[in-house]
Amino acid sequence: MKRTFLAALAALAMSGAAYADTIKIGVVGPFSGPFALQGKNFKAGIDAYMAVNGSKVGDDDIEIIYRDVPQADPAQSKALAQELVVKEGVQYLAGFYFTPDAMAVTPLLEQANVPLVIMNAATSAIVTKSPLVVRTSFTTWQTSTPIAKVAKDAGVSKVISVVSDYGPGVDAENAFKAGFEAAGGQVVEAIRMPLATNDFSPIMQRIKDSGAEGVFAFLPSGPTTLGFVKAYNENGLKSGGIKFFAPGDLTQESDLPALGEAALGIQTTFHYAVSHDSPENKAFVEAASKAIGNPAELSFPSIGAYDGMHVIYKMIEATGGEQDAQKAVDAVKGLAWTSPRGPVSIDPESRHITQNIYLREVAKADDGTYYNKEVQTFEKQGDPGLAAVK
Amino acid sequence: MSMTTTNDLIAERPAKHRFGGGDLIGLGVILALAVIGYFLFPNNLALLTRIIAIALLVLSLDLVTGYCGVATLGHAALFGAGAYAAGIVSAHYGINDPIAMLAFGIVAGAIAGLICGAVILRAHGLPQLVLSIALIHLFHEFANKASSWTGGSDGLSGIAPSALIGLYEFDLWGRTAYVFGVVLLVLVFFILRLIVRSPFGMLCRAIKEDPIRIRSMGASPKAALMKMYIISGAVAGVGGALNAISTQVVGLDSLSFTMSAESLVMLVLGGTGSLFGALTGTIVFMFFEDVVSAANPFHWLTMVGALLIAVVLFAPKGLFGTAAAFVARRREAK
Amino acid sequence: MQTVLSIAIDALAYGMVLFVISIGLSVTMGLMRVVNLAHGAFAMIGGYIASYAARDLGLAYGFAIVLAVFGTILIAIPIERLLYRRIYGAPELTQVLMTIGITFCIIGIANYVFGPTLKTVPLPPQLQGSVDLGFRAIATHRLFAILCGLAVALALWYAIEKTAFGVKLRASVDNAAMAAALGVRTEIVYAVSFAVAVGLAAFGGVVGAELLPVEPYYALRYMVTFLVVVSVGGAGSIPGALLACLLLGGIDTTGRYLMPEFGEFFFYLAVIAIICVFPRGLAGRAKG
Amino acid sequence: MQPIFEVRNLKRAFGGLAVTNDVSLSMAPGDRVALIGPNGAGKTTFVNLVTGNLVPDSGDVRLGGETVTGIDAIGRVRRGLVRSFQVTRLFLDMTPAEHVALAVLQRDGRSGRLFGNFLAMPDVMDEVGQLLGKLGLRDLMHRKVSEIAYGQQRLLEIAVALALKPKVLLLDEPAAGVPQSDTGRIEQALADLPADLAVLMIEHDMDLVFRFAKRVVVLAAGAIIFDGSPSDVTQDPRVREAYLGSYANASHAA
Repeated sequence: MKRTFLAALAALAMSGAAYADTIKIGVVGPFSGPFALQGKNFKAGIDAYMAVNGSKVGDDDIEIIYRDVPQADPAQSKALAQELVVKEGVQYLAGFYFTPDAMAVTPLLEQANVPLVIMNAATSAIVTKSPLVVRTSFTTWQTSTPIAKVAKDAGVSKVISVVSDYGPGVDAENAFKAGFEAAGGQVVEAIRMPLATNDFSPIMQRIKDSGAEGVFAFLPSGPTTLGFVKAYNENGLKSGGIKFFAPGDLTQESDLPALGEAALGIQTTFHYAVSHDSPENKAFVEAASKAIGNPAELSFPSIGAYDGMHVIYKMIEATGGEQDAQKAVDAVKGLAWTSPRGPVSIDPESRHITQNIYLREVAKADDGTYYNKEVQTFEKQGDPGLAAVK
Repeated sequence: MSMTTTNDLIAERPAKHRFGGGDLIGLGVILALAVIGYFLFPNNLALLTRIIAIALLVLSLDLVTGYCGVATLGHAALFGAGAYAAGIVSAHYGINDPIAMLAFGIVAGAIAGLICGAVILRAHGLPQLVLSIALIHLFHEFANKASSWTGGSDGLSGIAPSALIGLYEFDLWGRTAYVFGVVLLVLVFFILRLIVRSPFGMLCRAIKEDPIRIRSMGASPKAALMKMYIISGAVAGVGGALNAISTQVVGLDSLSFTMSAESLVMLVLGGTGSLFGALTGTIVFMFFEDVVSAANPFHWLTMVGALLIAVVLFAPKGLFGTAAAFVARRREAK
Repeated sequence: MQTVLSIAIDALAYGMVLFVISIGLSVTMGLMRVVNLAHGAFAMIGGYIASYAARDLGLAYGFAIVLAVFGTILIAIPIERLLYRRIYGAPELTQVLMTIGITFCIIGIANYVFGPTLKTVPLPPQLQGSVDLGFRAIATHRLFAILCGLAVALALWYAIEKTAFGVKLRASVDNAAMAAALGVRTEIVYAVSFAVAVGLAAFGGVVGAELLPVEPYYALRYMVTFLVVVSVGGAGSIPGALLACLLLGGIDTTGRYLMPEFGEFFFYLAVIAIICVFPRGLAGRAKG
Repeated sequence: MQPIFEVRNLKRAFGGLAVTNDVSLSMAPGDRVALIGPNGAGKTTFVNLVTGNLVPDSGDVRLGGETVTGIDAIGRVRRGLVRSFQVTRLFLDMTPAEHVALAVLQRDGRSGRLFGNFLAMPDVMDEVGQLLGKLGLRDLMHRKVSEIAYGQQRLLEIAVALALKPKVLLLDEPAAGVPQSDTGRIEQALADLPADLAVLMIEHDMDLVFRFAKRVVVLAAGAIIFDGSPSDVTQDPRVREAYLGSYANASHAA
């Protein structure tokens, strides 16, 4: 009895693949709550891809099913992923803004025969949890390592590191430290501050007292970056010549209107700037702006989602719409294409995206808006984090 | 003389006190719901399991808030302690037997209950609420700091529960986890029904109404509340362990203010001071949230807000509390 | 010595911003006995209105503040009449449920109307930049926030202790039935107090926007902080709230300077310690 | 006979004002003592000092030969010093049966039991039934307290106190606020109190005092100014001066 029941369920799930001509993709992300903006960007990236490339692969229609996990909540994430796989019969899982949410899903993949395409979650180790995980976003290690070289090249040899005290912050601190020390610099002090810090003045005082020539900072994009950058200006660090280095989370495009003048000149390294100058990106920004409604809300998760969709489309092409997770993942190993962010490829070993990391500087455009201006390119960067974790 | 008196008294007992009657109905309802859930949502067992885990947390909260009148916005500390304990023994010490993990969860929950009780019971009313908020933040921050043990904000992964009693693997469909959860919920519910009717349960209800009067009867309210806090911790620990076993990842959210506040909302929604109220509140809230957030993942929060407002306006004693009062009135009117 | 002074200045500035935003909550919770978890939502509405007025309409900062305060009160009036009136005197947990529900609704609506991005209130040139205090620089708008805090504290203290309305308010709080019997129209007193509390929230939301930027989740993000500050001070006490804000601001700032990695521990352990010593808050009244 | 309850030189001052000033009192099992005194005489403070809710500045409280001055209120109850409240403090959502059962279980050290319902404990129910029967509350035993009359609530207060099997019982105005029609039942209940119980009744109603007490203690300005038989109390010039003259008339008028 039990066995037949299971078989029936399995058949039900499979049937979606074999006979119907609609292929479902389940996308889990923060669509409401404090990170709603990032979820909105997921949707914008996906919509943009489908607007440009059509909502069909071969004969199969593509349908996206969204599920909301407002804040990191692995139990909810797993429950929703399970529901998507078992009830909705999705062939692909995608999205995932937070690392624990993605981690919770990895044990399901093999049994469910479903690949997981991560469109944001940035902790290196996720790809090691299952061979069916592919990531099209970035890791904190990947975006934070090049800035160390930038700092050293700018003639700064003593840096204080200031990060939010949680997983990605610690990753950023380690990545920067490794890179900076390898380049011959010295991290004089490493401060970890609580995520829920509203007033950064005391931190700025610490930075001043440390005697460092530059500060490396990591905070999650959103409201706190505003306070941090403003405090950096108002407490006289900027005018005092202490240079500011950070990965691009700090100056995501959707925060720039609020940061405004205070952010001018801040140098960050990141995998994507909305201002990236290429025909692919022009097309993407146009489509994504239309999808999101307000172009000022466009930010980096959209590109992870856009390229994630590209990978999934390739997977569907390779499998001809059949549900075969391993075949699908194998098909995109080594896949290279020109993304709106520049040339990228999926590393066959780690299944993580190899991409250019750009050094950008916040600049003011002629129309008075602020943007990340790309000034230098670090080509074909892999994820140094995996090696460091091992 | 004395014998007849006793018999008379037992015969006179009001219906609601008749031993076992209410319990059997309650257990029957839970089991019926569990079976209906299984067949109605065979594809959604993970959600149902999650509801069960949260229901255990809300039941645990009801013990201290509903039965003892303690105001707390930090109850997830007990739940999270259970979840992390069960997760850590599996991920770091290779203790993968679900029953053993559960036992660790219960003990950790009870210890967390002891700690929280010792702090929270030092004040009343609003300051008490703030003590609980401070505690949950301390727990959360501690788990974040101890990332070599807890995985910090990346979550504790690598939890691999072995087959339940050596026979039933935890599978993709979540059937084992679901059945395990239902069994735990039924057991806990049954035990709690006994406890709330026991002399100790009666003592706690009395403390909720007037702790000073209880002192003049020679009982220590503080000692009783501490005891209830430990029991509550054990119950929350069951929920946390179930969560860790079924999800196989424990995140900081299980120790968060958000989860504490949500569990309080669910409890008040269903009706405090009644185990059925706690269950009703959890089921209604989580199903409602699941349905509206699937229907519109972007703007469902407004709908949940409207639900809460509507409940306060039209069912001020909570869904179950108001329904029970309505039935009681009807019965009296007859 | 310089460091100590510098921390003290930061603590004062941070504490005063907290005070301006939280004091309205102290009024609703202490004087009206409503656990108003929607306080942050009203502060947020104020912030949105000011941001819209100053950024999109290009109005002057001062005018934007006035617009924010009265606009928020205008929005709050129907909410008070339809919803809050039902929960005056209700059990605390019922109040929590209702006001969380209101907060969820407001967050959802704000997200829909204004989108999820950060909104700022552009400062007038006079408040931009920094002032040199000799040993360090401090942002001008922070000095402005300190002054606003002092002004609000004085005005409220005067209104409650020295005016006829204050007498009626205190009478209504102590014994509503008796006050009504003496001819005080308590529902008007309550409505006015509510409007004042909401107006203060909006004012705080605007003045504090540099530190706590406006976005839809604002309503819940800082709620805990407000609640903690008000309770530590003793709900309903203006001097208590002021003292609590300065004390907690000081602890928070010092903790974050000395050992930022344990900043949260520092703050919340201090909260627990204070409440254990003063179970009714710093200026708690015996009744409550 | 060995005194069961003794107060020796009890003193307590609030801000320099001696509210209880060198009070000594001794009671033997079976004593029926009424404590009277004008408003502000310090009766409440005295009760709080005796029950352990206030700590004396000096002096001793002894119970059955044991000094309990350093023992808290709960410990004193457990040693047999029980009080009732002037304004009923009952649990409005609970039934009289539950009240008495709780007291019985607490007395036996069984109130912490997690399993079993008192309704299914014959020994407890026996005692509950007898006690409530004696006080005429049998028929109401499963009603909520909030639904029964005030006079019956006062009787329940006495039942709860008795269920604790006290050695010394402090009754704080047991008939206060009860309509005239119901006072008879309360007086009957007082007359039926166990013979070996030492009872200290704080009371304003002089009729009740004269009917109930074998001995009257008068407290004025924190000190005992009279301790003797009821027949003598009205004759005592100090009492007359301090208290009785005006008060007795008022009392009779009411």
